[in-house]
Amino acid sequence: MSDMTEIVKRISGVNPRKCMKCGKCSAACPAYDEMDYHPHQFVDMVENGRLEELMDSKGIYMCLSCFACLERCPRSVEPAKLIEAVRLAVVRQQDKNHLKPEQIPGLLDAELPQQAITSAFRKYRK
Amino acid sequence: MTYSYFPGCTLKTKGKDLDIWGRASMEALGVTLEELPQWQCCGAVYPQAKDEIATKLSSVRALVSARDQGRDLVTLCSACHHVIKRVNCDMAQDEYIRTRANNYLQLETPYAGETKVLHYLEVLRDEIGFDKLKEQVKRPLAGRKIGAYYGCLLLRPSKELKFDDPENPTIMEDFIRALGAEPVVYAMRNECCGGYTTLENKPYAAKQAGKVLDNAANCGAAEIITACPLCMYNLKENGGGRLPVKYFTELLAEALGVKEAEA
Amino acid sequence: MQKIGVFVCWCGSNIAATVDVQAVSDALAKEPGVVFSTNYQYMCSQAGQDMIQDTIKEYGLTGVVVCSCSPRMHEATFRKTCEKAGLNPYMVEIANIREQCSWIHKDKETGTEKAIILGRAAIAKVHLNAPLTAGQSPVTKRALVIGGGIAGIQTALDIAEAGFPVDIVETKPTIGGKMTQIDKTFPTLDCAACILTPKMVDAAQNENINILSYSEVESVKGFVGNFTVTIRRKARYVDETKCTGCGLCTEKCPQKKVPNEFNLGLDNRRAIYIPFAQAVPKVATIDPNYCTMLKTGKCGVCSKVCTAGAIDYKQQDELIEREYGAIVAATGFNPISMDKFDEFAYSQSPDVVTSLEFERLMNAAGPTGGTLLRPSDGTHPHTLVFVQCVGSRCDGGEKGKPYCSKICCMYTAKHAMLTREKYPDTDVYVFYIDVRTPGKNFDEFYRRAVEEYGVHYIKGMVGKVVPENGKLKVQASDLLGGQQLHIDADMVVLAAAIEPDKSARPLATMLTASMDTNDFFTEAHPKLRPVESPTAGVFLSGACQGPKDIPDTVAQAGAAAAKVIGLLSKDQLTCNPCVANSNELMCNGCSACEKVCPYGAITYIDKDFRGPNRTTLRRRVAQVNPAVCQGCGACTVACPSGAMDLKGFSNAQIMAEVDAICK
Amino acid sequence: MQELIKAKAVELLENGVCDRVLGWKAGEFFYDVTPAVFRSREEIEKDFVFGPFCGANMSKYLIAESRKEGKIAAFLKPCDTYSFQQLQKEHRIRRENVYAVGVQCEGMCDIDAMKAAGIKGILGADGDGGTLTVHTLYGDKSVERKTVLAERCKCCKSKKLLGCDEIIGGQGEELESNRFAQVEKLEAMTPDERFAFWRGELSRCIRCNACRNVCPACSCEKCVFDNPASGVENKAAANSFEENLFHVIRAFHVAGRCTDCGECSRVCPQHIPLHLLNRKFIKDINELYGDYQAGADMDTRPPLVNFQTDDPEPSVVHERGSEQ
Amino acid sequence: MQVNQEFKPTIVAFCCNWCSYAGADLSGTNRLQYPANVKIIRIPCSCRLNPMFILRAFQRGADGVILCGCHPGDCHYTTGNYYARRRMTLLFSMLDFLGIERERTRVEWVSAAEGAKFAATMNEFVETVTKLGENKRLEDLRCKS
Repeated sequence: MSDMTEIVKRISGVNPRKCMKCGKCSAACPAYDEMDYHPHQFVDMVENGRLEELMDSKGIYMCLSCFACLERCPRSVEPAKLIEAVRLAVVRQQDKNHLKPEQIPGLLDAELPQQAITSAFRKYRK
Repeated sequence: MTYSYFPGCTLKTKGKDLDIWGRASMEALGVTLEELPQWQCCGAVYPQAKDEIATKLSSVRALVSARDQGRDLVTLCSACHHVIKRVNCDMAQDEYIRTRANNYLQLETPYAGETKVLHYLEVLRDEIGFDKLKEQVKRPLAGRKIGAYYGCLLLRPSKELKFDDPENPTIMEDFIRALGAEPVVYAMRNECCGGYTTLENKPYAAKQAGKVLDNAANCGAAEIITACPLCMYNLKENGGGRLPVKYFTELLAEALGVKEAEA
Repeated sequence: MQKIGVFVCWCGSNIAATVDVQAVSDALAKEPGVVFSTNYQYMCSQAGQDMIQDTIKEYGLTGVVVCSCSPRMHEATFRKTCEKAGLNPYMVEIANIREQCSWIHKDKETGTEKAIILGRAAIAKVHLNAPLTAGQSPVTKRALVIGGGIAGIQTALDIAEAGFPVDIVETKPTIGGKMTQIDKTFPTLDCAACILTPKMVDAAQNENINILSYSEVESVKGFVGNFTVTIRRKARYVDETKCTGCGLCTEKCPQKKVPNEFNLGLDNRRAIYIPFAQAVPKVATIDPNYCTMLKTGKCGVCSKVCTAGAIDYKQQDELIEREYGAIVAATGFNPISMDKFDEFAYSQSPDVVTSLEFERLMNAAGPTGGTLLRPSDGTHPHTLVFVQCVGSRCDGGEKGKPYCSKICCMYTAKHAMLTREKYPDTDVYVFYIDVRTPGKNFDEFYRRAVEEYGVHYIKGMVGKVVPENGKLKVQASDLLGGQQLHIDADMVVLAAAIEPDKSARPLATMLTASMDTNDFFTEAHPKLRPVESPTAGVFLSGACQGPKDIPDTVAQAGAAAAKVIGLLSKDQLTCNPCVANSNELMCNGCSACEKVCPYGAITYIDKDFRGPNRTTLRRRVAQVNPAVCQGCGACTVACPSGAMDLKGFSNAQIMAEVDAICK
Repeated sequence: MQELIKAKAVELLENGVCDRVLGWKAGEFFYDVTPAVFRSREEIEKDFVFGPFCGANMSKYLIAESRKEGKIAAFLKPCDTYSFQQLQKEHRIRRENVYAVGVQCEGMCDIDAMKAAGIKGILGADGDGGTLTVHTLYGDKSVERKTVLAERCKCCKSKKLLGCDEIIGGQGEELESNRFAQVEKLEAMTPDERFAFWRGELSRCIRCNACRNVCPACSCEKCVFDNPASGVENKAAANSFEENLFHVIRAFHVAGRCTDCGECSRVCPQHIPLHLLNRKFIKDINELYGDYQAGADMDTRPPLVNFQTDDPEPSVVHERGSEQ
Repeated sequence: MQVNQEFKPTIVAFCCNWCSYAGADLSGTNRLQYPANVKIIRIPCSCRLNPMFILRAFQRGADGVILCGCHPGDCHYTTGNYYARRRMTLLFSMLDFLGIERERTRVEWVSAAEGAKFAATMNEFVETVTKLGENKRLEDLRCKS
């Protein structure tokens, strides 16, 4: 798993050591209550190699990619990038796609913009 | 003035009001938006991981195409703007990504971020000017109290998008003022509407949209404008109908008298 | 030929372990001019120094080379040693065979070989050394303090007490600085005005202190002991000598809508104003940006009501020039702008305030008369949220400052405590990253806020403030509680980072004093010389050197004063004798040297020289003022003819070292 | 032109504007024209010349002349006036003792170029304008001036006459010149090729000091090479290294002050293109610190006694090199 | 590339008294090693370094010369290193123009706190010059072969 931690750090470009544990990311996060692990925990857990737990978490699909954590972080840690990297680490594994094409028809409604589907595919599968 | 224009997938279908009124208004303002030939989807989300190259190529193609035409590239959809602008930053600043993307594309002239990417609103503010826009308004929207909804993608990360102050943006308020209406400033205007989770967690998306609309309404807004089809969908379909939501281009078309003429 | 003695130090085993000191002293004994060469365990010890002195006398040495630790360590020691034995101290050279030899090499052979070469280079240099005598320059026995806050006042009082005249230059109409705006002081909670205003009065009444309020430093020339400073006395349109400070004009002035900077714009003042009741000097000032008379020539009410006839609409800025021996920078700090932090909705709601604004809202002399009321609707707030570290501890970039502002933890505890004490019906939350309370009785103070006053301290940060329906919806993290909090607050108070006053940077340029990247003045040594700037004669007092609370500021102000007194009590200063020197016979008079001199030490005169056939030739030649020259050597390289040389580091000396090393 | 100048010289003397005149005098050979001081109408009428070989830069002589009693009139070509101003800027010339007459110049000629053009038995040359008349043993011949110009005049940087009291032949303009072409050519070479080039050139140096003696910037009261205290004193080089040292140090000493008059190369008996060293400095200064022409004005700070806080780091030399 | 193992280049390092000499002392205090080929000459400020000293060093057999001074903006004398920067830039460019290996000359800004940087710089510089081999070119420039 330590290899995976390194990969996550590398592809995210995030240095978790820059974090001063102020919690502003989690204070800014609109999806806080939907996530089992919160942005500041992502930073801490990656630093401490607890990647498996993060990869199993449902929180990685709840992140809105709204970049509030990234914008407001006083230390430029940019947790959003870390969360995306963990999600990628999951969906890049075989059979770990979070969204399957056959699910789509059931999710559609008349007004749903293409953008919603495309972005979900981009984010949730490889 | 002529700009290259990237409409994006949604603007050709569910979000076509954003596109139609956008083009018509620019025409009325004496600006031509020339659609890029054979554009492809921008990719819808910007891939943040450093090793994601292939997912950025369609944006690079659009950028190269604009460069080859020798024009600035105008975008309208917030998501397209976000993706294309950030990919452009990568091409200009990140040697790793630039080298690999150029290797993939095998261009005659390698691309290194030369194209200037402008959002439609930036064209209004920086190229035309809100003062000039004000002079062109035929039907001022006097008395209307309008809340601008920015969402996330236009503003953040501010280091790359350089669009406006990410915490206290004013471009859409100035835009509303130029059209003769009264902008309503409310703090949730730069908070996420939750749109991205609409497939995953609809109740949550609805809750977020409700918070945005409540805040706007409680601060006195009677209607909302946005630049993003996904926000539009979420605020409208999941937001409980508390306030009417429009694309900002539709509002512009109204004020310029374009909408009436076409209707 | 010089008679040179070589002294190789073992430095215990520090040198001797990797350098064969015997081999070094033997090898150097063979160098030309060396008449004595030895090695000893600790050359800097009394016994070692005695040995050097005895040898100088016995052998009639004209030069000494000590192979030892860095000259930065003991050059001064050995120079003194030799001086006592009657040798000119500048006939001593140090070969650095510890820091730059024994400590960085492991192999003894290598170390020894290098030590010999370094010794040779020092010997080669000594051959060309000449005895140097330090010049003297007189000291003007008057000090200038720039900034009239608590730092400047304290420094001036201490200098004045020692009997030296001192001028305070303050850019505002009154002295007092930030402390006048503060309500109570931590950790004792005594009122700021009660302890500050008597000091302001003391300063005004002290015969040795001259307060130049509403004035700015325009230019600084000269050097330690001999500064010439031009000061701009801004026109206040009121004759200071006539104004009695009765304040009638400030009541009658019809221009009532001027934002009152003393209350941070929370209320208004008139166009003619006295900043506050205890101002020193208590003299009215007309604000030319708002005065109708000055802008349109119509009004003149203040002039009509003034029985003292002090109003003078025709007053002009006045430039005065004064001489000083020492200058103290005490330019203080300001809270940073909250423009870039609007996630806290500072620009969107008047009920989001900075801590300094909160001070005014709690102060009996403030806009609300000391009753805490919401600026938006004047109602009593029930829930208050304090946010710490706003703009402090950021990782650079445009937004925020990289340093800890140091004072916020304590004043926030104070605010929270005072609020709870005065209004027990309030709920007070403090969001913190770390609570930093190093200081006497500081942590006890913070604990009292928590334990006795029931302030809710929450580890975490506020992420968003949303004004809605008269409330401020605060979204924050509670890291220890593992939850996101949503608080409906009535007021939010931001502990804004502090930054040096904007006037500090141009002042530093005038003083040739260095600054760090955050525009704080740099001290000569961060630990050992904390109140001196690296520029001789310039001293630092208060927050212009780094964030400080009042006790630290007063302590540093006193320390700076002590340094100034030490300087002013000397009649003459000894100059650095290693200064530039122009050979008039070779000087072209081309001005290249003058242009690169950072101290203005070079001037030109026309001088007659004897030419061929009994003619005289008048030529323009450079003159170096040895009291001003600091010995950098920039001029020596700018000089095309090589007329300009540097004593102690002459062209020939450096080339001799080069030759010795490259041989 | 010559007649105009001579008449002006006589006029200035006789009107008492000056008590002596600095001009050109024919030397042993007609093309070997030297600067000279004239004190009377007779001397002027006899010896004063102005023609296609009056290349000598007159400004340097004014350092000594302007310090003497009385006033001297000097005839200065455009490139001389740049040096004239530069020397004033360095407080070397007493302007009040000089009456400066600017003389427009159409480019000076090189005798070797004439010979190379196939003209034999040359006895003299004269004429203004584009065509010269060359007197030879075999009769007069006409030749296009531009074909026999001195190297430095082929890439003349300016025909502007600066800071003169009066002008003969009209004011000129700054010109677009390609004077850095040869420097660029050398820069484009590999270090080995450059080394070979300079080794070939500098090997010929006989250390006659002609370059130093003629250079208006090399007018120190005492030259470092003559000064035992400087550490680089050597009148005649003791070893090969010192020649190189001499030219590098000399070029460095005049860097930022050299007006690019080209006298050093003109007088070099070994025909070493010494001006290339100076031009290299000028080109570097222009590129790194902004365009600067020594002598062009009296106020701008010379680049070596000036700086910008964001000047490029010395490593720029290495980086620039690596692109080649 | 074949490196002459025996070759120990002579390196002269000119260090300003206030920053770089102190930085060199600090690398000693911290026992950070760098080759003994480096010999330091103390000068008051980087602006004291006359190009003649560098040429002299090469003349007397130095294989590399490095100047260390305070970082731009931190000069003890406020502006000295700015002048030094221009002078060295132009001198190095000229040496390069003459075909002298440009790697033999270098300027590095080292503060009093950068002991590690000082040692690292010297290690790197010695390595570079060792690879270049003996400095023959300035000597050879005039000898026709």
